[in-house]
Amino acid sequence: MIPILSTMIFLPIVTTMFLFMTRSPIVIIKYAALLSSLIVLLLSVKLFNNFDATSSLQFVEKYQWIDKYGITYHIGVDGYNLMIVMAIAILMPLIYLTLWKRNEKGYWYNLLLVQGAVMGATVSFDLILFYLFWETMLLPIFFIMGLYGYEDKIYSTLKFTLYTLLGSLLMLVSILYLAVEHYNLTGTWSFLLNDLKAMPLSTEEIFWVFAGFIFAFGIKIPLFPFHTWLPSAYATAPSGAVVVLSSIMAKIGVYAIWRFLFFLFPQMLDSFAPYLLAPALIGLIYFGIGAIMQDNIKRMFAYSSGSHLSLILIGLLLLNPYGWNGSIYLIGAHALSSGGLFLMVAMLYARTNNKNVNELGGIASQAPLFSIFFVFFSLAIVGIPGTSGFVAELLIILGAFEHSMLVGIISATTLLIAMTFIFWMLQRVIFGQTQKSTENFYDLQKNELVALVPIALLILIMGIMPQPFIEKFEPTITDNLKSSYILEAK
Amino acid sequence: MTNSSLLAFIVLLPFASSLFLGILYLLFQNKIKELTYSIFGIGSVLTSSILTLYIATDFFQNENLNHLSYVAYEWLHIENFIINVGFFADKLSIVMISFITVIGTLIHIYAAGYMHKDEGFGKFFAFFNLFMGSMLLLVLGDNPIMLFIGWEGVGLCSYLLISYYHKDAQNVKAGNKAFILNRIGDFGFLIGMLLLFLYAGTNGFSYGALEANIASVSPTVLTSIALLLFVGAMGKSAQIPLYVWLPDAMAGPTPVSALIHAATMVTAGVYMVARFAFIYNLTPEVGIFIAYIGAFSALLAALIAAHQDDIKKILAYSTMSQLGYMFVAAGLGLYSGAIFHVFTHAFFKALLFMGAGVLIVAMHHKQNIFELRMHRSLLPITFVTMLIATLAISGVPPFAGFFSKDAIMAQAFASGQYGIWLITTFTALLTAYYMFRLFFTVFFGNRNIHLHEIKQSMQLPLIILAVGAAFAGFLNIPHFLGGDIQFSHWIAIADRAEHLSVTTEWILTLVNVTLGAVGILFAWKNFAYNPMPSDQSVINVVFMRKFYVDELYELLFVKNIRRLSYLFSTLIDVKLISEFIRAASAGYYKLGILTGQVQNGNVRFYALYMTLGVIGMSIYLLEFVK
Amino acid sequence: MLIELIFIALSLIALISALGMISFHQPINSVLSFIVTLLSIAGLFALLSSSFIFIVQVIIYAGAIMSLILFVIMFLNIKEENIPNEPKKAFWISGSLIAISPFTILLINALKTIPQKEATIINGFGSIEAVGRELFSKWVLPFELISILLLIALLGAIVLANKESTQ
Amino acid sequence: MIFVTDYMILAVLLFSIGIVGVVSRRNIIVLYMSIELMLNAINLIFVALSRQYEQLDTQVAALMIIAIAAAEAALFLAVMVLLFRNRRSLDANVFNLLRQKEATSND
Repeated sequence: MIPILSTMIFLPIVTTMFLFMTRSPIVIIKYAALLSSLIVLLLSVKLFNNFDATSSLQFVEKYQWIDKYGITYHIGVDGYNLMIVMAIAILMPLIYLTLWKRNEKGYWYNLLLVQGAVMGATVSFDLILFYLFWETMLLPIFFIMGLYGYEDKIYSTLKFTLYTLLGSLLMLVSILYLAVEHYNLTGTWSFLLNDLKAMPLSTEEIFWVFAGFIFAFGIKIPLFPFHTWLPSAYATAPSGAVVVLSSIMAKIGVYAIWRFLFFLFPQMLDSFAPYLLAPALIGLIYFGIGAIMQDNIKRMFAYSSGSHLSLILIGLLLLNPYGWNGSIYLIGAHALSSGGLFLMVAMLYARTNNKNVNELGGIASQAPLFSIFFVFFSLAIVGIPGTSGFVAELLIILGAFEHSMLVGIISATTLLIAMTFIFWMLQRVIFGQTQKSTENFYDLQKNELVALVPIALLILIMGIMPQPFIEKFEPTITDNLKSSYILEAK
Repeated sequence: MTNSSLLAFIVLLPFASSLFLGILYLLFQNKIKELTYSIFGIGSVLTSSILTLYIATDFFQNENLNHLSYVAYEWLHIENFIINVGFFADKLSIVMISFITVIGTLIHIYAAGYMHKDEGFGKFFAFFNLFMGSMLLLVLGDNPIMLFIGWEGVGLCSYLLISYYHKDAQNVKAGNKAFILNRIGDFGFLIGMLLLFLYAGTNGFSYGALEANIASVSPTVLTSIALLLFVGAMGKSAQIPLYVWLPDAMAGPTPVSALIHAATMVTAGVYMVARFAFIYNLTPEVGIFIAYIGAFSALLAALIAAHQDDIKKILAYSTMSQLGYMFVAAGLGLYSGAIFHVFTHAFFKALLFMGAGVLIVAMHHKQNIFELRMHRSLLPITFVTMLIATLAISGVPPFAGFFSKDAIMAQAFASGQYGIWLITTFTALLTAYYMFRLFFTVFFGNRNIHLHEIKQSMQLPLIILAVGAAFAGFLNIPHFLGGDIQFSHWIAIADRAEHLSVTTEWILTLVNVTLGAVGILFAWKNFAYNPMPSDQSVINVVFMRKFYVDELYELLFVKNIRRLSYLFSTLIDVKLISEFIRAASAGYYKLGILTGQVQNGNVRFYALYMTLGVIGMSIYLLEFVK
Repeated sequence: MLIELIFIALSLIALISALGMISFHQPINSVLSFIVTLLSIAGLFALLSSSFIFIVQVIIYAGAIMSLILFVIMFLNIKEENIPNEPKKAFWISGSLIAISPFTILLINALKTIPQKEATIINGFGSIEAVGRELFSKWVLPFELISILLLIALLGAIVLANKESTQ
Repeated sequence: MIFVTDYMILAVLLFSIGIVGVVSRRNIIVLYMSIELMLNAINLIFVALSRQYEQLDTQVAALMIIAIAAAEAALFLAVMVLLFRNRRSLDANVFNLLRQKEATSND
């Protein structure tokens, strides 16, 4: 037996190292990146098949790493992170495929590194290990944005980096505080999630530790009002980085709230949830409305992404099975649809060199294939029935109504909000008369088609037959929720 | 009972063919003959309709057969929320899908002629089939979620088809408008549906389980559920205040209008109310509300229609007006009457739109009725069939519309809602007037013009539909005319039908017929010879501009949302939050400059700092360390 | 008794001339005053019965180094406008003296803890021979290193001077 | 009676005067001489210690310091000549090339 998870984490990293040492030419780098990510994909499919829905933590690898301080290499998969692992494994090869024309070696190296890091952050069960991967995934994005970004890149990159660094430093403080408290209590050092959970801390202590974590995660998601890095970063970053940021990293932010905050302080999430729910609800509407008047298509989707991530967060904070399962499903669904859409925006930009919605148009008559896919992904974002987004949004809204009427109604506005700007955007970008920038618009190439078709198919399959996917994580999540403090208290 | 899985095929065939056509079109576009596309496009719907009729005969022959159901697979299963992809057919659904598939097939055949030589022929049929599939799913789904999926799917297809001529931004705008207003309705519908699940769905979410559980729901909740569900119907069936998309939807090709207005989409709202009759029967006050909305929609639409010049827009408003009638019936509890009107309306409205399509093609894509004016002998088939349809919609006996409409107005009178009765009766007069205005204007001219060639496939469906428009009414002959309202009995919905004495019924009917005749005479006088468009007096302009509702919505909602968006994204994000952070970073920078002054490059000062440190340490040691 | 008198006299001279060195406006006066300080410190070395250090102090410090500085000052031909104008010199010096006093007091307090020992003159202690033996037996390596340091400093001085001439 | 510690106290006083000179004067020649004064004060302490414990090691250290002072003097004079040629001034405040430069941007 090969250690599947470790291979999935370190294969891209080792590949990068090897390529870097041997100073390989760019063609080899491209093929090696694709090959390694395909191997990861293959492993992930194997993992998905062997995943046992009834037992919780699986594919565990646990080794002592730094004995003296109890730092452990502990990774595993359960119902919470399965979706993200799959999303990473599926999206990365497709990103490589669509970026086939980029010839900067650094771009490819950094993408490979970020793949390893996000995978590591997703499956870590040791706080220090998690922190390590969490920080590591920031760096390649920093380089990609700073080196290969578009206008005003230094400003946006710095803003993004400083924001996220600030958050993660506070998280480090919280992690260390917990570990020290644990040491004072038991006399042994440990950073394992299981050891640190349910520590007898005072409410005030928990509040500050909690705040440290939520800062880190809230900035990554981003939670209103920590979001101002988002539009500029998305507008600046090259497409590969944007897909990683929106489809994967932001999801890890939400997932981390689940994994760490819920596991560490189950007793507090219940009382803190309303305070987080309020900004999430505000964010849902705020980002959605903010997107309407954006002329820059990437900024528009940045806001749209923020709105959807707020919805995912709402699902988590509802603390009922519908909300939780919907939220997990939306993580996967939105990763696919926003991934597809951002890839297509990148293609759009590569063809027209124009991001201004008002200066595009008439693509439908020039490139039918492109338009069909673009419209399809836009509709998937809106959550049209038949796409995966619909299932997830339905569940979250149902959970919201079970939570309370007000939250339900606000969450349900997601049906309206996304639509208003998506359709106006489609009208201006895809339809209408051909403009100067779209005169020479050519249709999808083979590599792009190969990348987009699987995403589209998966979105459809997940929308038409959601149960086989939900079955994988639903039992553990619902059980966890029921066995936890929260439901007992109610 | 063996054929319940056929239900799944009825729904799946159009979907499958849509997918197939879509892929075919993307791969080959116009390199394939139109015939291939038509064979698959029409074939799938035709097969569906044959299957439907086959199942329908089952229902006819077997008195005890109340419903069929077939579960394909489990769609979602979380806690109590168990949703199957299941299909359910009772007599209501059978009536719906019968005319949907049959008229749908006719419209498909017609469309094959209408869309001849269009560059997106294959795409059009893919969308068309998708539309049919969604509508069938809406009707045949065995739980509200499936209904909702079809519901949204229909909205989506209407978007795709209305903005079919996407090169003109106006058409795309119309599609957007249709979809957005539909989605506002869906918003209400979804909320209502989820509340229904939360309050009544503990034993499952199929219609049967809901009906069994509904009595346990408190009346206030039930009222809000009923209202919210109706909000969905307002959007889909174009009632006040969400109707403004319907006239704009004429931007699509004419077969699309026929499909939206006659067989599918707009009737979904009526179907939904009838389907949830068990809720609306418990909330009669919501029913009254629905009836009033319907009555006012009917009146408003008729008033506007009487002042329009565009043939398709007149027909669009007439649809809205007829839908108003249906909602009057549904709101007052006469669900079978509403469905029967849906049924008859499907025939004559499809016929009217197809006839209009023939005229438009023949006259080289003109739509103004005064420009379309010609001599009736030029298009004899169209003339005769449209005459039948116009008579039917005006409620002239013995055509189909007479029976269905008369029953609705009688019900309004019988339930004591005289206001509604007055409005609907007046609207009946207007209907006869504006429909014959159109008819006389178009067909009573003297011009002999060269016409564009009309394909046979466009003529044939007209004749079939004309038969339906003429005779469909006899399925439901009321008691006072010696009938036995077979249709209403057979469909077996829990009606709250009120009964009137035979004399009263006769009087009401005579009033209606007389008023209809008055309307026709008016139209004859003004438009048969030397017709003139409405003059530009203030009242007429208000009618022509549809009471400025579009402009009002633009002012109230669109502009304000855009302002809000600007406020959020530009003012708050950039000016407030970003500036705040920028100020924080600038402050940090200034602090750095300030402390940097210490490093003034002068060695003496460095020595001074060191000395000060030494002195400080010395003082500390002298004073505090003994 | 004589030693006491000599010690008091020398230390007073050293302190006063040191103060003078830091107070004079003209550098030349400072240098001359500093030579006096150096010489009185040399006297103190002698009193501490370290004859070799005494000789080295007189010859190298007071003799070689200070005369070099005098020579350079003459050589530079410093005029009044080249000398920094220090209007608040007295204030600064007196202020610093007061400010530094805690440090001084601290050190003096520390020194008082060292066991008292009378400073009589020991014959032969610190003679050239004794220091020489010490230097070339125990301290050979540091001695050689110091010589290399001197060489480097010499080279550095030449390089600096050379730079100036090429400009 | 004169004790060895009295020499040391004197040395401390001289050292303090050296510090005062460094801190309060701007004339680089005086600065240099103040530093030399501090070196001499240390030398005095070394020699006194040598007397106190009757060991020669510290005397050797004092010798080394004198050697270093000589090296320093050589370099100092070279530097001073250079500086004076360039700036025509003995003011220590003129030589502040290490100071913080003016700010250029705000981001």
